[in-house]
Amino acid sequence: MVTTGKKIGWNRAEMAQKVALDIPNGSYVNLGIGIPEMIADFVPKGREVIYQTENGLLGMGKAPNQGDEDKELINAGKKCVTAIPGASYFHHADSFAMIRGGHIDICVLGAMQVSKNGDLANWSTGAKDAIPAVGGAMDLVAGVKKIFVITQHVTKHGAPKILKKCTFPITGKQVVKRIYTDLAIIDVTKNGLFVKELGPNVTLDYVKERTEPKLKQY
Amino acid sequence: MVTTGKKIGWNRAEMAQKVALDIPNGSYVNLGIGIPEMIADFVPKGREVIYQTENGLLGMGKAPNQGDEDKELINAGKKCVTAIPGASYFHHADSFAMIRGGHIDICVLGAMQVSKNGDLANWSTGAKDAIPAVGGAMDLVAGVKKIFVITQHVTKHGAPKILKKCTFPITGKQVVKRIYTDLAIIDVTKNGLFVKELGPNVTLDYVKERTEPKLKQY
Amino acid sequence: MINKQASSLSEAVVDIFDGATVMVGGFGEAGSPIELIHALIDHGAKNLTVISNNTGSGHVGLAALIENKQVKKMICSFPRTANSMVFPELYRAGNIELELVPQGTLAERIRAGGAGIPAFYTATSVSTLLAEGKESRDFNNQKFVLEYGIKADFSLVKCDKADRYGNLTYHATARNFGPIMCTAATVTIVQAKTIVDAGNINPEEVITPGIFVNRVIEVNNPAHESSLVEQEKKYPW
Amino acid sequence: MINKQASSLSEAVVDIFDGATVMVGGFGEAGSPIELIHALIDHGAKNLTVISNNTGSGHVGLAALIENKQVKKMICSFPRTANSMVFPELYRAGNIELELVPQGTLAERIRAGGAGIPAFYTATSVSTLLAEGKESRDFNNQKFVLEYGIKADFSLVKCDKADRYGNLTYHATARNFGPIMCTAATVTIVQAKTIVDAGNINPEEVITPGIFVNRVIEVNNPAHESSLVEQEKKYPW
Repeated sequence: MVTTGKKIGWNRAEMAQKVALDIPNGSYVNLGIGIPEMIADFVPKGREVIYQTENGLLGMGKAPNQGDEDKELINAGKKCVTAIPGASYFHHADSFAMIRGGHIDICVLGAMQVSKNGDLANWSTGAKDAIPAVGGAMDLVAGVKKIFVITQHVTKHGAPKILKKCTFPITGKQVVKRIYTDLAIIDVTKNGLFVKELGPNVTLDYVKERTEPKLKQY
Repeated sequence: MVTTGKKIGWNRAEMAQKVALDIPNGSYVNLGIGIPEMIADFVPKGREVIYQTENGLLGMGKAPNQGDEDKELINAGKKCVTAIPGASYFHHADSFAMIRGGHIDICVLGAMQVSKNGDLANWSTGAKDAIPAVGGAMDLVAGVKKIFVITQHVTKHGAPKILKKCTFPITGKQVVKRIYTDLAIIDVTKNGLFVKELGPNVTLDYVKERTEPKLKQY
Repeated sequence: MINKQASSLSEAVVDIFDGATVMVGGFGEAGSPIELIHALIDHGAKNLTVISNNTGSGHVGLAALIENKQVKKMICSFPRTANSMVFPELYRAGNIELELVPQGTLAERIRAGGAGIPAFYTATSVSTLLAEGKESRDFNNQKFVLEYGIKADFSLVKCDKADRYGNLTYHATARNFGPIMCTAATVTIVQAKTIVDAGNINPEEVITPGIFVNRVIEVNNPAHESSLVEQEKKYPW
Repeated sequence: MINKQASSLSEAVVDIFDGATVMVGGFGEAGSPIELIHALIDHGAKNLTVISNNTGSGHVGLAALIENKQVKKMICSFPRTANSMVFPELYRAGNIELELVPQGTLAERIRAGGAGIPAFYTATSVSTLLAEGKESRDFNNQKFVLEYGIKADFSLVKCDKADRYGNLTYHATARNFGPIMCTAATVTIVQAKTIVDAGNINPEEVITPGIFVNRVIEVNNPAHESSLVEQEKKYPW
């Protein structure tokens, strides 16, 4: 189905931009590590979005200029960041009270697997020799109002990441509201998965072939 | 037994002074409303004691000079106070975390009744038409390391306030460690009430006659 | 641009509905958002459940809201205060409900409500009248009672400085219930002594991060409840 | 006069005993009390249970404490980090225990420990592997798990400014676990970048009130963990 020379789907920056367009003005947003971090670069003009990083900062700004790094002003991925005018610092119990208490509007996370009912697996492959590490992922999916996932549609090996049931240990049950992949934007609803938008030169069948559960159209 | 002209027991200031002598250097102390407030005036030279007031101040200082009152810098009794250099303000949940978490060394409270096993009644007479009001009393007795009571030995009507069992609703069970009255200082122990010190011109029998449970001597 | 400034006190409270649960900051007069309460009296919402440490004094502020028959139930720790006549009278007449909660338990229940904690255990009130009917449980051979988080539809709070994001600082012991009440309401409405430009509050010194605040209104010269009581003022005036 | 200043780093940690539970502040290198950890390595207490968000990096600080075989068990949320080799190796070899706790649950358990709350309910981890074996309960038709407060014998914390009372301020996101760990230990030991005179920290800006702190030691020029790792330093050096 791939026409040579024709770009199929969105690249990472375009995926991030798609998410950015869906974040309303005035939202409080927590961005996961990786592709989610790129979203901040694509906030449309006229909108103001406030970023929380769970290690204790509301009003996270862009990366610092080289030489201006402060090793004690970092984000959850432990990269140096800045604080906007109007930011605030707080300790971890207060930060997770903000998260657990449902005060963050949107959290955008990467995923290893998402199930048709919105279960998310993004913390462990369940491999015997892996060092388990969870960080704030379970707190975020349990507490934030809306969880968006941004991920490549399939694994490096071409296997679907959107599954009938996650095979990896889950981070949270029925938590994902929308999935942004390189191929499509998919809503997770009570009535199943609905394709909201297809990427450039992507057909519905093309996405269906790469998705384990059934996909519906609005 | 009263010899005319001879002062029997301690006055309020002397009672407060007795308590002050028993508060070690460096203690964190919460003082109840009324006689307990006088204790701060009698801290012996060379000792430093830090006062917490549960409405959100650690490092409470003396009453302000007239004209310097700040109506939003008050103690738990809603009187204007000052803050010492080295004080800190905090919100109510943090303040009661300090109390509930066992961080305050000593709390000195007034009492309506104390029982032989250290039950304290100081929040309600249980009267049908009374407006119940508890404030922080139950939090303090449950959380502070040592509870001292300072009270007149008998009621205005001459009835004992130290009883076998409290007849008023209790504030906390087995919480009082020591009772300072105008007549005696009494320790509450697992083995009963022990008289630690008698007031001036007070005999043991005189105190016993005004105390319902048995009093022992060390 | 985010700008949480309301245009007037009346606009700030306009959507408080009949039957709403409203947290009101303050410990005595310190931190009591008296101008917002008066706006709520003008607004007129009725059958309110009010969560506040006290019940006000004289005939202004919270006492006036109660006197105006807008409150069906009070949740508080200390409904008596000097110059508090309104609540006791209504209570004795059976015209207002009271849920009495120890002060620290009240504070922690509010924090829990804001922090997504449905319930927690505390030793406070164990073996007392106030623990009657409450579930209890032993941990390490000590008895604790189960207490539930509380949330509200609205919180009315007074602060010192605010910015357009809703970041707040407080003054001295007026901080009391403000920061936790801001976290526990669907809509948090704040009166600030001063509104400053974003960035004028040091991020290290923000007490309430803006995320917890929906509306701020500047009230430069807030009334002192005790002064109004001394002058025998009565609201509405 | 109250004066919590210790005379040296070694004196500050002198009573940490074999088998103690020790909370160690920091999220990655931000807020990690590296000089206090090195003093604990010199001191040599063994069989420690360490509560810290991560497990350190390279061969300095917390990683060095682990490498020096002083830690029998880690309680943390994220034991993997860039440049973290020491813990994974010992863990795979079965030579160190791990209790994995979601980050927000870890923070709340520490706060609860310090606040006299033996247990609370949270939705975090419900229906996951980490909730296996945990008690759960429904509130308003939603499932929550029961989590327990944690306390420690000692906390090691890094702050920005301190005074003789132990009042503390922090710097930026180095605040992280410091304020809650200070509340949850029997003995809280703090390294401060600067010790100032009492009264030089505005009471409105104190983050940790002195009541939670037992010892402070000034470390003017604390090492940056990442710089030491880049230089391939190894403690003891």
